[in-house]
Amino acid sequence: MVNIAHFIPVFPFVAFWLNIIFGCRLGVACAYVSVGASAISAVLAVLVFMGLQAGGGSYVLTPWLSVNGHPISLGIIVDSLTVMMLLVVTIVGTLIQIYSIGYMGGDPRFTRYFAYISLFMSSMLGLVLVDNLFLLYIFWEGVGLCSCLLVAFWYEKPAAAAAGIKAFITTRVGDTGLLLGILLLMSVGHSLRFADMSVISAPEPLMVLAALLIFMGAVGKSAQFPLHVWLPDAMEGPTAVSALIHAATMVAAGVYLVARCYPLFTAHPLALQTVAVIGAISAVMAASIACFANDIKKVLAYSTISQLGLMMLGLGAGGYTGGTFHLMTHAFFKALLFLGAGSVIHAVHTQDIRAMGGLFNKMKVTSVTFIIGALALAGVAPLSGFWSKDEILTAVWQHGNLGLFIAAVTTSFLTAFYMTRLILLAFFGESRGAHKAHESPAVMTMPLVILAFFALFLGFAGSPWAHHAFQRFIAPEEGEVALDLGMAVASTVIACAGILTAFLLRGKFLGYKEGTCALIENKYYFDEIYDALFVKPFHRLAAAVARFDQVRVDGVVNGVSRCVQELAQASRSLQTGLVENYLLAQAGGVFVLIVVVTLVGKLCHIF
Amino acid sequence: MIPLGHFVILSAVLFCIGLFGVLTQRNAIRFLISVEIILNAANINLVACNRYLAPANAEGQVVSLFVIGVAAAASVVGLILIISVYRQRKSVFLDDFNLLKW
Amino acid sequence: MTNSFHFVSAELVLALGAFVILMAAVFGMERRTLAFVALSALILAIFRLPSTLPLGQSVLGGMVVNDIFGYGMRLFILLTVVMVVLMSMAYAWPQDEDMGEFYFFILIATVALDLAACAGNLAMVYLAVETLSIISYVLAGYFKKDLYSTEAGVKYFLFGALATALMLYGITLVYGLYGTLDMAHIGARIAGGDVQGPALVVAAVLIMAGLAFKASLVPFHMWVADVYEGAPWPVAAFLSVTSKALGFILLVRIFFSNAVVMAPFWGCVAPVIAILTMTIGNMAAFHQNSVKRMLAFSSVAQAGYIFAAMALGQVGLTAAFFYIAVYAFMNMGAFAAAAFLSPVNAQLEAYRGLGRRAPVMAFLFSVFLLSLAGLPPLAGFLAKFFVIWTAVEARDYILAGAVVLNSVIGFFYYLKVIKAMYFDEQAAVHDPRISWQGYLLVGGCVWGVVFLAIHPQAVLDILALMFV
Amino acid sequence: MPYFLTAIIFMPLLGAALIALIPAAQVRSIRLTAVAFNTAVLAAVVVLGLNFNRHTGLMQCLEDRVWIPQAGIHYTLGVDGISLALVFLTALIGLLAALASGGIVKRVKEYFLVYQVLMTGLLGTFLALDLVLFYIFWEAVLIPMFFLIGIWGGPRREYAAWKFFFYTLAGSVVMLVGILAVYFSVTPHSFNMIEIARSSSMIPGGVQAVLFLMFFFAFAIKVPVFPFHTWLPDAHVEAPTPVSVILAGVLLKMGTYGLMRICVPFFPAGAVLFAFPLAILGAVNLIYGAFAAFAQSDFKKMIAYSSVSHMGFVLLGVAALNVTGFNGALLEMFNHGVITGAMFLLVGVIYDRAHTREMSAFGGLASVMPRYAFFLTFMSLASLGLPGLSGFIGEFLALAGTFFRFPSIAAVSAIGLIALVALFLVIIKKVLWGKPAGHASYPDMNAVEISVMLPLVALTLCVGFYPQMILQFQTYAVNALVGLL
Repeated sequence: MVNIAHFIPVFPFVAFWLNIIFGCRLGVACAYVSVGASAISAVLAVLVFMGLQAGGGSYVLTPWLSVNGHPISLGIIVDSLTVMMLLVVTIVGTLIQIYSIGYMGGDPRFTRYFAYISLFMSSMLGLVLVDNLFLLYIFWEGVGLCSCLLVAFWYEKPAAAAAGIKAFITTRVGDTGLLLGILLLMSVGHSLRFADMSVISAPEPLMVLAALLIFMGAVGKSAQFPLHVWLPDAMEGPTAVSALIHAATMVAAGVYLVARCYPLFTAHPLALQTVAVIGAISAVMAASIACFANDIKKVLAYSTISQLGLMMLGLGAGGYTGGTFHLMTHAFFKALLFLGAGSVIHAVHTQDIRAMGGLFNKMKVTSVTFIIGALALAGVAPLSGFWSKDEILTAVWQHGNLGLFIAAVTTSFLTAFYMTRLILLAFFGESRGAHKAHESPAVMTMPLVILAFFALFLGFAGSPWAHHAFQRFIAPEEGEVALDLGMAVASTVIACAGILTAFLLRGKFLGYKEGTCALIENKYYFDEIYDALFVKPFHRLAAAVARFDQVRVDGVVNGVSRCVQELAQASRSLQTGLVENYLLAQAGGVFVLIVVVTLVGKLCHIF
Repeated sequence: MIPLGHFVILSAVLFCIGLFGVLTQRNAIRFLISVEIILNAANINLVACNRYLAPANAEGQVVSLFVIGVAAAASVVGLILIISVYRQRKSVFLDDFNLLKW
Repeated sequence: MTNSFHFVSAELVLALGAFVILMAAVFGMERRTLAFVALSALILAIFRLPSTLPLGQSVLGGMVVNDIFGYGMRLFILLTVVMVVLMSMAYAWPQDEDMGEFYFFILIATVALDLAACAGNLAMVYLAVETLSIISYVLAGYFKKDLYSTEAGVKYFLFGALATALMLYGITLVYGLYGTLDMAHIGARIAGGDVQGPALVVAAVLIMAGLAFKASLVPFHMWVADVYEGAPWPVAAFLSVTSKALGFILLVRIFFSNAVVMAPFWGCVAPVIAILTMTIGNMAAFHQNSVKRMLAFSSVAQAGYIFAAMALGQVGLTAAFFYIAVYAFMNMGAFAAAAFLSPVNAQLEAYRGLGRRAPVMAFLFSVFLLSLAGLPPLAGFLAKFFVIWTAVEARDYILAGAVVLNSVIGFFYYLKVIKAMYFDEQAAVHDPRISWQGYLLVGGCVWGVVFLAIHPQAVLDILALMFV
Repeated sequence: MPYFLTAIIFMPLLGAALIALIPAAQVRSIRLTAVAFNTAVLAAVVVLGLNFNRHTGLMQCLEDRVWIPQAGIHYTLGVDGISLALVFLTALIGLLAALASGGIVKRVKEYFLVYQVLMTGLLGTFLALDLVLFYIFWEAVLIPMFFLIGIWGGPRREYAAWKFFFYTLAGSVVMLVGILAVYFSVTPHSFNMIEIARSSSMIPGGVQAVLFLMFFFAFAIKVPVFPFHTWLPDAHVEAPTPVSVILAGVLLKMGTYGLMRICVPFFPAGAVLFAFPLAILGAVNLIYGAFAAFAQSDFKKMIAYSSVSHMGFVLLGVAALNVTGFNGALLEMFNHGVITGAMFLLVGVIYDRAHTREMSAFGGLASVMPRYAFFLTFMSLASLGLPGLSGFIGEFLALAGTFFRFPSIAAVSAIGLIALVALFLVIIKKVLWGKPAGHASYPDMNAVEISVMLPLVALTLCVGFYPQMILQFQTYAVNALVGLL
């Protein structure tokens, strides 16, 4: 059943074109096309999962391109990592699309939305299926494009349009690194196939450079420090998009990429170390910002950055299973959180948590599922987040770098803190907004419930009770894994400490005076710094280049033409029309000729 | 006998006088006269050289007759043209022939 | 003597025709009939040309040589004069001009040209050139009531008189040096090492000045624009094609029979003159508002290209004369088309919008202009191409570069006319009316420009015979 | 098929002759004739492609007749993998631009006359195998272009036409001297491109370097390579839409084609010597073009400068002097023709409605003209090199080729990649996004406009997904070319 895997992305792709071409005529039905397509993909993914042999395999569909004599084939890799991603993407994707039917209902560009989503689904599925970096890059850009289009979905809003562009360009910076990494790998390693990653041998510095360049792509896509700035802005898109692309799937592609090229990183400790450090920085930084954010989606966005950082940290610390496990669980509960947030926004038409409050009674299903998701994120046992986060903490601890471990712990603590803060502000206390909140329709709550189910129980796949099924599935070669009980306790304690702190401080959240922690509130001034460092100079440089082009380069051209014209004018004015001048020229010409010829003749000894 | 060199020098002097006249005279008639002087310089050359260098045939002398004839024709045509210009402009000064320029 | 008679029979036909015309004009024959007489005389002369054969015999006591070069050049001259006559038939003359003399002069000038082209003696050179000059003065000032025409005539006379006088003096110096005017003898003496130092140089320069005047080479080109502008269009065409060609023909006759001694002289001066000629011609044409004046300077520039090939010595003669052949077609065509399109007013404004008003003639005019500019695939391009070819072959890259750069500049003013005809809104002037002779002439010229592009061997083969 | 290439080249000219016979008032039949003849050319080129032997790097359909024996000039035509795609591109763009000439209402007859002559010149340039013949076709393009810009162009048309003409002419005359110098440098003297390439080793290295530069100068202006590019924005902006399409789609390719057909195979030593400077120029083009485009306020000018940028990829590919680079350069040439041609068509579509090209005058068109939005977005994405669309493959291969030779330059070029993304996204943002204001009444693209776009969209997609579609034709030719180095 494995070799049907390449059909998985085809269905959403067909759905995309159907919706683009016939969108106008399909109307609301286009949603069913998209949902249907991804449901079929989900079924196929499950079939592939069930048919997966140990270790998986890869197969080649067709030779595609030849670069420098090395063929790049359209190859499919189907192993546990791919299958995990397939399942996550198709299941979460399908649920979110169902949710979107309700959430996007009545939007004038309803069909366009589903077209984009389908395109995204197919790109994302392609991304996880292909067996080499080059093809991955193609789909990598594809998902980036969809992200951009969907962030800017409500392009009438200037902020949305700007955010879409920011998302694409910022990730493109990382992607350019990835491209260069691919080129480097191709030129020194002669292979881009993931299967060959562990056997490529080349000079150490070059390989480290290649690994780092590839990681740069991951940094961009997974919104890691220092390329994280686009993700909070990307929240301008529809919330369902945020859930799908900017929480569950696309942003996780960076982590996927690192996991995919893991042999490359493990072979070069420096590269792995970088991954860990970047992850740690991102995790702590984003978590601290999330503590001060007031926009419900921004909180979740920073949380996403933070969690992705945690995954990176896990991978960088050698915790392959932890990183991938967290990737999977995070996809579900973060999608849940975003959809919950969407449901809330749908009801109250604001995103500011200070303007919410007391929603628990009005929106029971949303609130309960949201809280489940939040607890999972906070890492409270025995929800799914607990298991995966615990795995990461264990790995970091075993890695031995105390700084990284402190970062991981801090992140856990802060995560629990800001999620509690969010829940307290949004769902409890007095209703502070003049809005009539109501529960969302079933088409929106149903996916919430399903996702909550996953958030609750998915973690058990990696628990001792399931004999660490996930770990054995994803990395069978790592042998026996055991739960570090001490770490589990510690992790729970940290989470609880975070929650408790939030409870203690709950009175101060509303009365908090802005500016107390200006550095963090302003997101460490990243936007301002980048604006001053890159955006403005870019504009200024462009203007300067254009002016240079106009004045200097073109000026030279026009100058030459003017010179010729002046010269022409001058030679024209030789023709005075005066007989004497002409006669003089004639006689003078004779004289000069005689002199010149005589002189030359003398010099050359001809006469 | 007068050496050939003297004739040639005379001719050269005449040539220079003629050329000087051509370049300095502003009057069309004087210009015409100057050109005639150059032609006469040439004629002196022809005749003298014929006599000294190739007395066997009369090539130079014959040519000089042709030159005189043709020069006369040229002068006639020149005078006609000058007159027709004079009729229109009442001037034979070369500086006034200045409609066509640039 | 029979040989001589056969040799000049073509010229005799022309002279006969000339006197018939003179008589007929006295009896008030119509302008058109006179033209036909002239035309038939010319055509008859062309058909009489083969009577010159076989070549190589000495004729007229050595005054002329009966060689292939002369034979070809006579044919060339007759053909171009036919074009001039055709052009004058189609040209809208002012009604009050007496035409009898015109065709008479043209035919007599043709006789002089023919003889000059075959000249074997410097006396012949002088006589023929002077005859041609005298007639040219008259032709240039043909519109006796026209201020410009008379000024052109008198100016041409003034400069021409000086030029021929200088040349004559140079000829007499040569006579003084070698005691003969027979070019073959002189050539043999020089080739034998009898080089008379600076005196020969002075003589050579003086002779060259006279011929360069005809060929309008810098610095003897000053008259060109003024004379062409004032002269009637057909006369300007005659001066720019036939008369100019004679300058080059005689340069070959005089300077290439004894090329050995002239090598250094030629090598150091001729390229400079060539470059100056094309550059100054192009530059001066650049800003002209009068199409006629522009074409005049253009013909100076073209002379520069021709002379560039000659400057390379014997190897360049084929290119030079191929250029002259092509030039005859394209320049004659350009003058004719320009004259037909706007007979009176030669200012650029008068040509505006003619692309729509007289599409065929304007198109053909454009073809001639583009050919003059050297646009592939027209013959004008091939002509330039051969010049550059020769220059590159001789490794004279400076000359080659000068030719190509100048051809770029040249494009500007040719295109300016085309631009006026096609881009600009039309000026409020009458529609040009062009007779069948006009179309015949222009059609013939276009045929030449195209035919020589496709099948240049036709001329190249003949030239190969001339310059072995 | 004897004289098949001749037939292809002169078919447009035949069309011109026919058009000349139709009275100027019958605009409709003139248009139909032009379209019919261009369709015939395209059909003939497709037949040529179908009969093309993909498994040889040699010239095919050779025609050789002596033209001027005294000068060794022949009438030689032939097609190989390097030229085939460009001939196809020329025929295709030629047809589409003829279809898109509906906006030309002034002097239609003359327009199509000149247009057809232009097509002959373009086709001939890509098919000629004799240097003189090549030069003739090369030059024959100039005058029609001069007319097309100068008569049917925008407000500054005359300036643009003059500039275009003289700039390119100045380059090509230098090439003319170069052509002759090459002729005399090889023994036996020959203008035949195949023979010159074969005997290129005869030319001493220093001479090769000089000749390389001479030819490069001509091609650099045409491409255009910084700093010889300033004619391009003017010409593109002033030219009417279909002519811009031809300019960007085909004309620029003459320069890059020349690089690959003449500069590299004739002067391999020169090419190796100048590969590094060439690569630098490529990178400069890429980055400079993108930056300059970014600061423009005129939509068309932006696209024009982006062409400069894209040509940087081609230069990089050529400078790489390896199979990958050449493949990339050729593919990029083809893709750029398709994509930028489409972009100019799209600019034309909006110009027809708004009668302005100022970016600030647009905004929110996505809501008003959804189909237009789709095409513009699609083509912009293709332009910025989105993987999956054709632009990417060419850019990638060119960049990869460069990377193998000059990794540092390829790395620097990456700045250009980012700038291009920024450029086209900003175009999308400024034109399509935002609130519609004042132009809510623009009709969406009509059937003709869409039918012109569809083949280009299809090609962009197909080549993007299956690059072998184009690459398979050129593999052997490119290998042969690299074999000469």
